[in-house]
Amino acid sequence: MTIDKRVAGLAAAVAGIKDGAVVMVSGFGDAGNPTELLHALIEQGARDLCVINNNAGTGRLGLAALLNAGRVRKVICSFPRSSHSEIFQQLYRDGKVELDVVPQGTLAERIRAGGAGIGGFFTPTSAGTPLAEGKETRIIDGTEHVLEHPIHADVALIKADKADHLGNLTYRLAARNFAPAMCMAADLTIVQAASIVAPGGIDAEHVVTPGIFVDRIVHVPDPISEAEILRDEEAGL
Amino acid sequence: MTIDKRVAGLAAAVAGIKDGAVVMVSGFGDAGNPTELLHALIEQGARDLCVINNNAGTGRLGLAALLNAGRVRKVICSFPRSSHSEIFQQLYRDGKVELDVVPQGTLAERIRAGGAGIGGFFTPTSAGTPLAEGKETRIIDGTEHVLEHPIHADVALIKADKADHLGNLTYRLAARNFAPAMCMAADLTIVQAASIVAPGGIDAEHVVTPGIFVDRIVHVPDPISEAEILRDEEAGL
Amino acid sequence: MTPLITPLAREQMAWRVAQDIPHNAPGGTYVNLGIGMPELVANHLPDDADIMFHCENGILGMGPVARRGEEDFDLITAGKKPVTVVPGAAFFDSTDSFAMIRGGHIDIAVLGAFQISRTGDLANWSTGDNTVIPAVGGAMDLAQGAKRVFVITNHQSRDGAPKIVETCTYPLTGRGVVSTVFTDLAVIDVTPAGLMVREIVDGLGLADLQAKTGAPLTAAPDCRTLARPQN
Amino acid sequence: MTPLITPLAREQMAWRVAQDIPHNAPGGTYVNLGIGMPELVANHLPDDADIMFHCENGILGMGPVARRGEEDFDLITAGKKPVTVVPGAAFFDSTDSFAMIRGGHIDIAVLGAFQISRTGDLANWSTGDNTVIPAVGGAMDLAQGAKRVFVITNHQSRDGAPKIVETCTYPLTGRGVVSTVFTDLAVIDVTPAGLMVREIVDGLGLADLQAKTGAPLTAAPDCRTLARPQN
Repeated sequence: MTIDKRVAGLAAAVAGIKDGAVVMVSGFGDAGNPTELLHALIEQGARDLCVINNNAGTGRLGLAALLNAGRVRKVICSFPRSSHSEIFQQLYRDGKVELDVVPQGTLAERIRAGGAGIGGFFTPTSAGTPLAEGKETRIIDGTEHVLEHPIHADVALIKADKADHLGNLTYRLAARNFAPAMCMAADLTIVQAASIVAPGGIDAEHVVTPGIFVDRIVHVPDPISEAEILRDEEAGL
Repeated sequence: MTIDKRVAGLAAAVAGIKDGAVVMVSGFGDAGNPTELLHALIEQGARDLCVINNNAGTGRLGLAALLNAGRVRKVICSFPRSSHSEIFQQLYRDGKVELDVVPQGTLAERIRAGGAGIGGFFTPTSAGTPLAEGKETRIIDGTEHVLEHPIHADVALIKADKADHLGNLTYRLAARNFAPAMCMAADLTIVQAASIVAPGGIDAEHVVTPGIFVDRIVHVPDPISEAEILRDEEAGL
Repeated sequence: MTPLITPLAREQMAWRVAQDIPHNAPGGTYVNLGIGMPELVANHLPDDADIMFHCENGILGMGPVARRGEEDFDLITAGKKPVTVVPGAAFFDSTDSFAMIRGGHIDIAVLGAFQISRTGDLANWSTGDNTVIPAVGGAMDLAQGAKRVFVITNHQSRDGAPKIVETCTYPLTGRGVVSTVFTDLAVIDVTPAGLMVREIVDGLGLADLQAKTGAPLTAAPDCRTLARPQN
Repeated sequence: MTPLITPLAREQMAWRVAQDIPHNAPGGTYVNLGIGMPELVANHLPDDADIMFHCENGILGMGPVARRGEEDFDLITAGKKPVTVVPGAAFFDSTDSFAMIRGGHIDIAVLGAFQISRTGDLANWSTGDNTVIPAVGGAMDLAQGAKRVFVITNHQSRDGAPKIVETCTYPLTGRGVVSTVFTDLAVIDVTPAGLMVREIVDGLGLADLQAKTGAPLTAAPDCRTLARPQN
């Protein structure tokens, strides 16, 4: 067994991502954002991207920087209006980016469906609301449900805590959020991990994302935290 | 915080299970069967049960014993014909138990749907086969899919490895199988755990089943393994 | 106007909501606090309450807010605030988190509101103003999925319009989802028989309350004075 | 009959299947071996092959069968045999396991068969005999979900009936799912142009093979002698 999904660096990690790609990006607020991979994607140059994330970029780094570089055609997310989301907001008001708002649980479940081979599912979430308009509905056990479709991506950019050479992953604390589902739902899953260990270095019972869902791993030992930077700036540090 | 879901013993664990109940039972082959809880259920006396398990009882203990005691009206499972499943086979041939065969992945997903509030889902599995007969189908992206419905239970009987007082659970090796989904899908989730620890005794990142899905925990420190018994019998030990 | 009445302040409203969250139910109470005013509710629950807080970004067992300088930005609430966790906490991914919500495993969700209708419809995610970027987050999942939805809100909007209305004019978050509305003036249950006033602020009559409300109210048989904290 | 030919034995068939499983693909090859004859395939793959075996009961990284006396019955295959795991294995629950299968993440599933049709329909779970208790396990999920489905089977049933047929008469496991059929006499690819014979056992002509087959065969342009192990 010599499977080894490590790549040499960030440029190699994002090589081959095409213009027009659908790109899932892990993270929620500042927890779990693959900031270094996003910066490498800016360097790499792909444009006209459709990005799927819970938010729509905060601050100036990571997804906000990708947006600011004019590389994003469309954002699919649940909450684009977090604090420090000025870059997205300006682009949206200027008509320079499309937006598709999806309830957070439906977004997660649609991504999982994309990864798990589910062709669609009925959920009560959003029934009777504007977000259900134009969608097929059905009464199930007396409750109106909305038919939702799977989301699949060309690429997933993921931040993990620990990875082994086979792509088995763990995540820190609440930085897990959308990553496990996104790893499943992309043709090419690219992971930045704070530490990389040999096979067996993660207890088989503690693996959160099995390596079968991962294609490339790059070592980013000290990932940037924009929230830490903002806090320190506010504190005058 | 003084939440404590421990109960005094096996009788208390299975108290209140009603005749006619739908009962999910964790396990696959001999891995993950809540044998002691099943024996307690025999003592408890509930009958006319609908049991959901991957199999339909092997050997003489656990689910096979419940079947042999005449308590089971119906079995929903994927593979009732494993080796040592003579008790079920005889009852089935005698017309004393109903059988609903569901593909294993569809069974797991239907249970998850029941726990996750999904009203139904489309899967390509079983399309074009006798198991799709009478079911709604739909072509999605050129592939025929079958609409499958959630399964919900009154009770889940679960074998875990470690539990804390709040009901957070871990499982040993491949004994995990159907347990996490079943914990979600029952009104009353009853767990036998080989060890019980105080809150904090399981790393929050290693929890497999969060305690929100668990109602009662009973300590069964040395759970019986019928496969071990059979092996030792065959070896003349 | 009724000059003698003293509406509850924000923290008093949060305290009032906290009184309706079971503190020592067998097996505990699983609670999700929405972003904004609902977050204040945690300040008014005893430390030893048998309550587990759920954050939809993947935490069960949220503890107090992290101290300045001790933040870990991998451990944040749905409102992106750094927090801590209690012993016995669990982390999980977004699909499992919303399985908890959608699957009816959260006992109580406390949410803010723009409008609540007579039948418990909730509007809290959009005013329909096209100049504001739409953003829904987990609000629709929580509204639909929690066993009980508590709404904490001022009784009237800043311009004096009633927030409790016959039919919501703002875009809905969920239909028929609200269990109880906790305002600065009253506690009102949404029941099959309509809106039942369970508590009303001292000095305010039902007719006065009705005048500030856009849907018909009925006094519950045991309607009493709106409780507020002693201190 | 062709007295001179020597059909492959079971282990030789398993060896032949193993030759078509990539041993050192970048990123490895993820393989699920069905219960019965497919399990033999593992015996014929080099120890250092970049192959991860998936067991649908929740293992990725299945290793060799456990030694007698060292079994752990919490660590079994889908066929309920005690096994071991390799370094870098992972355990997961049934929903995740079938997400791997249904979601197209398993590169190759090796399955047995009662019948295979010209268009790659597979029947391997029921003979339709009402005296036999129906049991499907994970067969339908694997047949439908794996990127490629390899079938390992004798070319004919014990009573001499062809297993490769125009239309399956047994209940289907999946429609149009089989990629390649490995028999004791031939290797046959299911293609849009029909059944293409890629290898045929030494001494057997295509006409002879066709006579044992219930659907039309075509020789692939590079059709050659069926490979078998040297020893």
